[in-house]
Amino acid sequence: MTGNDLQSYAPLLLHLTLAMALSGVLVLLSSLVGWRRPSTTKSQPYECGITPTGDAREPFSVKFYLVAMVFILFDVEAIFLYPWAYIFRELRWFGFVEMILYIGILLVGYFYLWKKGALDWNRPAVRRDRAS
Amino acid sequence: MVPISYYLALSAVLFGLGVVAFIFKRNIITIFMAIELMLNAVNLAFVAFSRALGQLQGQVFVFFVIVVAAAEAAVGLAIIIVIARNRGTLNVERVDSLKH
Amino acid sequence: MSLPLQDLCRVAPEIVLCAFAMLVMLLAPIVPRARHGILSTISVLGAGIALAATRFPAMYPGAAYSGLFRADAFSLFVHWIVCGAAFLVILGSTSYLQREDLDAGEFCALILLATAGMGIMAGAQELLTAFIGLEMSSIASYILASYKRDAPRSNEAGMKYFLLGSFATAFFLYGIALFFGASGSTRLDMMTPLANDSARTLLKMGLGFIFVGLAFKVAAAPFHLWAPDVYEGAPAPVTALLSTGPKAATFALALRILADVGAASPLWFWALWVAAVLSMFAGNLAALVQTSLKRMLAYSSVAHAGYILVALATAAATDHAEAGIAAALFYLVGYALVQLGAFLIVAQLGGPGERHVEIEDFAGVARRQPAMAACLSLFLLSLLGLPVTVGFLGKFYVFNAALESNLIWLAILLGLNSVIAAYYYLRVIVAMYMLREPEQEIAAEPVPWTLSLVLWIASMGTVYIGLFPARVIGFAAKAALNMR
Amino acid sequence: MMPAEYFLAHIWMIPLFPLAGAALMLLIGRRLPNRAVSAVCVGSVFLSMCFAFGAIWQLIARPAADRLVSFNLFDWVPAGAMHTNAGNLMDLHVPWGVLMDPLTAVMLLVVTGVGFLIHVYSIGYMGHEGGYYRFFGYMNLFMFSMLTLVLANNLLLLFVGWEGVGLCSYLLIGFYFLRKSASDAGKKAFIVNRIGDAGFLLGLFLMLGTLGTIQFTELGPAITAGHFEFGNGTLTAIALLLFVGATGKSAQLPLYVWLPDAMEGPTPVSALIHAATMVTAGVYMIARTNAVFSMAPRALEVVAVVGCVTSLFAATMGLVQNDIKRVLAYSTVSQLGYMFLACGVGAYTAGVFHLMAHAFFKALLFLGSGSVIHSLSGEQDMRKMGALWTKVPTTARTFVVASIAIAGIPPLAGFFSKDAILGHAFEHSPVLWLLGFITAGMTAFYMFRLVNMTFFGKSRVDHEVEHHIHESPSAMTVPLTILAALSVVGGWVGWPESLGGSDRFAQFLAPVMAQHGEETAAAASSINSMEYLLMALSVAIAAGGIWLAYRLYIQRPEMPEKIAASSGFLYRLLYRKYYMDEIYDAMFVNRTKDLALTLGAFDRNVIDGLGVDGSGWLTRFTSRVSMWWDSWIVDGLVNLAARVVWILSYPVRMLQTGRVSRYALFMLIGVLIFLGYYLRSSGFTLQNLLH
Repeated sequence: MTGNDLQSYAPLLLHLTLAMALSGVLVLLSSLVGWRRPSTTKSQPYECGITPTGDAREPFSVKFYLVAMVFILFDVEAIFLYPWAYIFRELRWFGFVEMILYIGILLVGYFYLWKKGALDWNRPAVRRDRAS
Repeated sequence: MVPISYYLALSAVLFGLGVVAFIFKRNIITIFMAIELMLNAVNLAFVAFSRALGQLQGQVFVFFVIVVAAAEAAVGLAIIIVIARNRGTLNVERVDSLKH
Repeated sequence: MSLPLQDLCRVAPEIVLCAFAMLVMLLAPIVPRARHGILSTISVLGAGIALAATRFPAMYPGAAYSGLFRADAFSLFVHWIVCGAAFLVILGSTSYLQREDLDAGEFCALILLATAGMGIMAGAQELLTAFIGLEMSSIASYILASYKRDAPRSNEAGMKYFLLGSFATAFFLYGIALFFGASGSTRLDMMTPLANDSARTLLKMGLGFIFVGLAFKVAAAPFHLWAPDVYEGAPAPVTALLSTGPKAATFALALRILADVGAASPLWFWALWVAAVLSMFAGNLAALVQTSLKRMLAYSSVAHAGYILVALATAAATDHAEAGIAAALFYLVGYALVQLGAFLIVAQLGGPGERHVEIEDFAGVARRQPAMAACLSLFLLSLLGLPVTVGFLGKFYVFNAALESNLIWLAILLGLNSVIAAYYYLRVIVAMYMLREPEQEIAAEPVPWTLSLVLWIASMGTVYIGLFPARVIGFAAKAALNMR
Repeated sequence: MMPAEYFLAHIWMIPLFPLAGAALMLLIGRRLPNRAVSAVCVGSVFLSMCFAFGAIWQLIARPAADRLVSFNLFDWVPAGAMHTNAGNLMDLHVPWGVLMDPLTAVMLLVVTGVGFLIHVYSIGYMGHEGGYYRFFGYMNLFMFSMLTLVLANNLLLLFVGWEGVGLCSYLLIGFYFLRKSASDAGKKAFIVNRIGDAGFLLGLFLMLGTLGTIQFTELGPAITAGHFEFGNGTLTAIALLLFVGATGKSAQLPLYVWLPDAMEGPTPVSALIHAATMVTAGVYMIARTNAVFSMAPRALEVVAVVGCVTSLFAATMGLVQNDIKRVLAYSTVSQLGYMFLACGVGAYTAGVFHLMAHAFFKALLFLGSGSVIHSLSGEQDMRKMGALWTKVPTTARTFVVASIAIAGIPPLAGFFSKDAILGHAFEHSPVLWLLGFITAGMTAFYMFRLVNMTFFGKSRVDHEVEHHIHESPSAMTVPLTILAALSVVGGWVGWPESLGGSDRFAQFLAPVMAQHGEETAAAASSINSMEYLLMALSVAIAAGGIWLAYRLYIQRPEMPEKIAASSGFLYRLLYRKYYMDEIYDAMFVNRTKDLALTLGAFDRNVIDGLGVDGSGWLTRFTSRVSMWWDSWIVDGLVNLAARVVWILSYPVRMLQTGRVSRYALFMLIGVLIFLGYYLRSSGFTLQNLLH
């Protein structure tokens, strides 16, 4: 790693420092300016509305796994956008058409999921195809 | 600069760990993660080689491997869920009705 | 940069297959379940069009996409096998899907995608492309194997296939990595002379791991353990596909590596020898004592993988490997026809839920369903290697190739195994023709015309190629010759 | 107006008629009435018989020099597409072609002629059986395969027919499939044959690799062109491997075990397949490839010895059987042994001659026994027969004719063929001749034992069976009569010079056995007293066997039981009995009969003593041997095979624990083994991996 490598990261560093400073200042101000009177009602998770019941750590419904899988798939497919974007200019229209095709194929999958109701929270996660 | 052989040794060790975990773990999910470990060991090897050979091919391969691994993960998890639903267990030792 | 039309032509079958798969997936949620027969029809159409589309690669042979893919007589031949297998399986499984109340859309789409993957394997000239093809077919097969969601056996088959398959895939991939590291490329046809001794070692290990992955895929001993369980648990039409298409594609890939990578032949020869012998004996001996016809056929498919491995061994042994390659290709054709037919018959006669796949359940089939019994007997006799069936000529060519490259012992062991095999195939025929019907009468369901069409094609092919093999073996030889 | 040599040009059609019949039967047979079924199937065989006879006639019409018709129908396993610029990819080019020469003519005569008669007979015999159409369909399929085998002009096509007849015999043996024993017998036959076939195939490929051809007509030239020295090792190996195939198909030691069980099939099947045609395929194949065999003296010796021992061995077993069909089965094995003996001593002509004669009289014997069984409504045990001579006259007379023929009494067929074989055997080695000679005696004995127990003596038939014994319908008796006539005159074509004939048969076959022409000529020309002596001896021992059977089973019907009962003190028992006879005589018979009495006493004591005691001892001995053999060797082998299979398959199945982890573990072991092999093959160390 040589020095001018690091220089190319300088803006990033600046941005980082600014963000941290800003957030720190805001927290500090609120704690200094505002005053507080704690009470049981306030210290509840939901201050207004129903009183909480049961434990928060319940087993998730299968729907979550399903959505997680779908997310993984569509997320990972995005990988191929990076090299494509890198050489987009050399490829010109050819590259563009190819990528359109690629996205189109992904959209087919998306449409399939949608129609199958995998994204629908009200119906059971996977429409059971069998009479049973 | 770190010699390539170290990367290779590391990937070999990871791969071996994956194999061992595959054989000795009982929970299907764990076994599945062992497979992922093996695949990532391979990715490491790819990247190391592409670095050593000074070409980008290896890293593109990694992309493909990752995507395929994701697809496998989706299918695998689906199958595992079905198994869990029908058998109520995730222990491979108990899923052995087909034998001999 | 313009659209390379010739390259598109060279992968035309795959494009057709994928396009139809997507079309079916688009239609599947829209078309009401009652009319899902349409989807099967479309898929059959797609497989047929893909079969016809092999005309394009035939017109523009050569390397496509900067050498990743290769369209030549060899890949053409294997394309015919896999597309034909897909065609027959989809056509033959329509009635099964209705009977078992399974979703036809996904099923057909998955078969088409798996077939596309097999086609890619058959034409791949670069290891990662081969890997993509392998995974396309494998992942689709995992789903298909566990397609009966509510049948625990089907789930189990899917799970085993998935876990062990991914395990083997990892080895395969590791082999590719080492190969890449050794030769600086994954192109099979561009083996740079190796730099040093360590590179040579890397190549050896890489090829070793690749062999493991392929051996697993073709269910060759000692990597065959998954096959009986998966074949038994999976729905029978799926088994019909699994035991034909992927095997053909994987053998094609192995032959391609043998032909292109000079270092592979000396390395793989003994591995192939040992794997062939182990597979033949493991398959036949285990099949002898099976009581379920489905499982017996599964073991026998392991044995047949062993016979084909004999051909591969001869291809690896001699400097002019054409005889072995041609023999392997010819054997694959006959084997695919027969195995498909047999498993589809099992799917039909097994009855709802495939409850009657034990051999004694087949007692008296000759009286219940004479046509089915005749077809199954024909297929079994072909597997057994009786003359004027294609199976005989397949064994004949393998035998001949083995003896021509002086693998006397392999030939003798092959003969010995064909004697052993006679016994268990005969048991089924005896059961069908010579035993009384079981007490609880199994209702003889009418045979749907689609299935009877498939069986008709398969049996006619079995006899016709057995009588007039000239064209098939001619193509096989041509394929073998222009691999170099 | 037919073109010249129409039939010779159309011999390829001969197998097609039965094929069509079989296809018709197996497709729509179950809907046809029996009358139509028999019309189609027998008609098809009749057609092919007409074509065959026409072809034979036109072949004989040709001059002896070019009695050879061979043409290819189509390229079956082509080599055309397999040519590389580096020459032939696989030097393998097998056409689907037919060959017609004197040897084929003889076989065609036998197969179509006898086959047709047996089909006619089956109409009557199978009349009341279920599955009539199935039976005739299988029979026609068999005729197709057998004719393919006979007409093939190369070894691979012959193998097609070879496997086809094996399959049909399996189907027909198991015809009464509701009998477990039947289907077991069928399976046994098929698997034993497979063992032989493996040898056959290996021999075929070895021949292909060595001579570069498997066309029968090219074998001789290829051998002469190859400049193989006499007794070349490879040729010997080829011959031996082919002979292994022959032992399987023709039921020779040690693969004969399936034939006796094959009698579970219907009797016409036994007559057609297991006597006349299929089992002789091995002999035909050896005669076909005689060019190879006669270059391999070692192999020929093996053939001769195996054939000779088999014939003796089977004959001894035939002595003690009580099932009428099993006697005939063992006799068939024994006669096949004769044929192999003939081939082994280089007298292929004699072998084929005996093949033809045997086809006639053995088919007749089986059909006759079938007729007897039919008339006794299914009884096969000879101890429950007897005194049928008057009740089934035609059957009985024809049967006796056949028995005389097989016993080798001139001038019936058996005499000439057997005599030719024994003569050549004697020239080759007296030991072989002696064994064959003894066998001839035994043959005569057990055949007439069978005749006497069945047709003469007093009736031992069960009473409910007794009163509806009936002669079989004419559909069965007419073929019997024709076959009887053939058994009488069939041998005359081979009337040897030494008896003033001119051995037309040998001359007819000489072109096929070209390289033995001078041999047979020498054998034929050497007319000396020795030959007459041999003939006289064989006739004498045949007569002796007949006489002994007569003595034992007619004059003293109680004798065999006594022999069987007596455990070694036979002579004293006999003696005491005679002692009582003599007291009786002395007390009641006047002195004028003393002379006659003493003569009778002499006759009984000495002759019966020697003959009866000897034969009794032989009977008990052979029965022990055969029982021991069957119970230990045959069954033992079967059980052993099953046990071995179970044990061998055990580890394979035990790997199959159904647990993924185990599978992965075994896969890993496999990986390590393969990798270990690779890395060992290249001196692998960690260093050269790390740098």
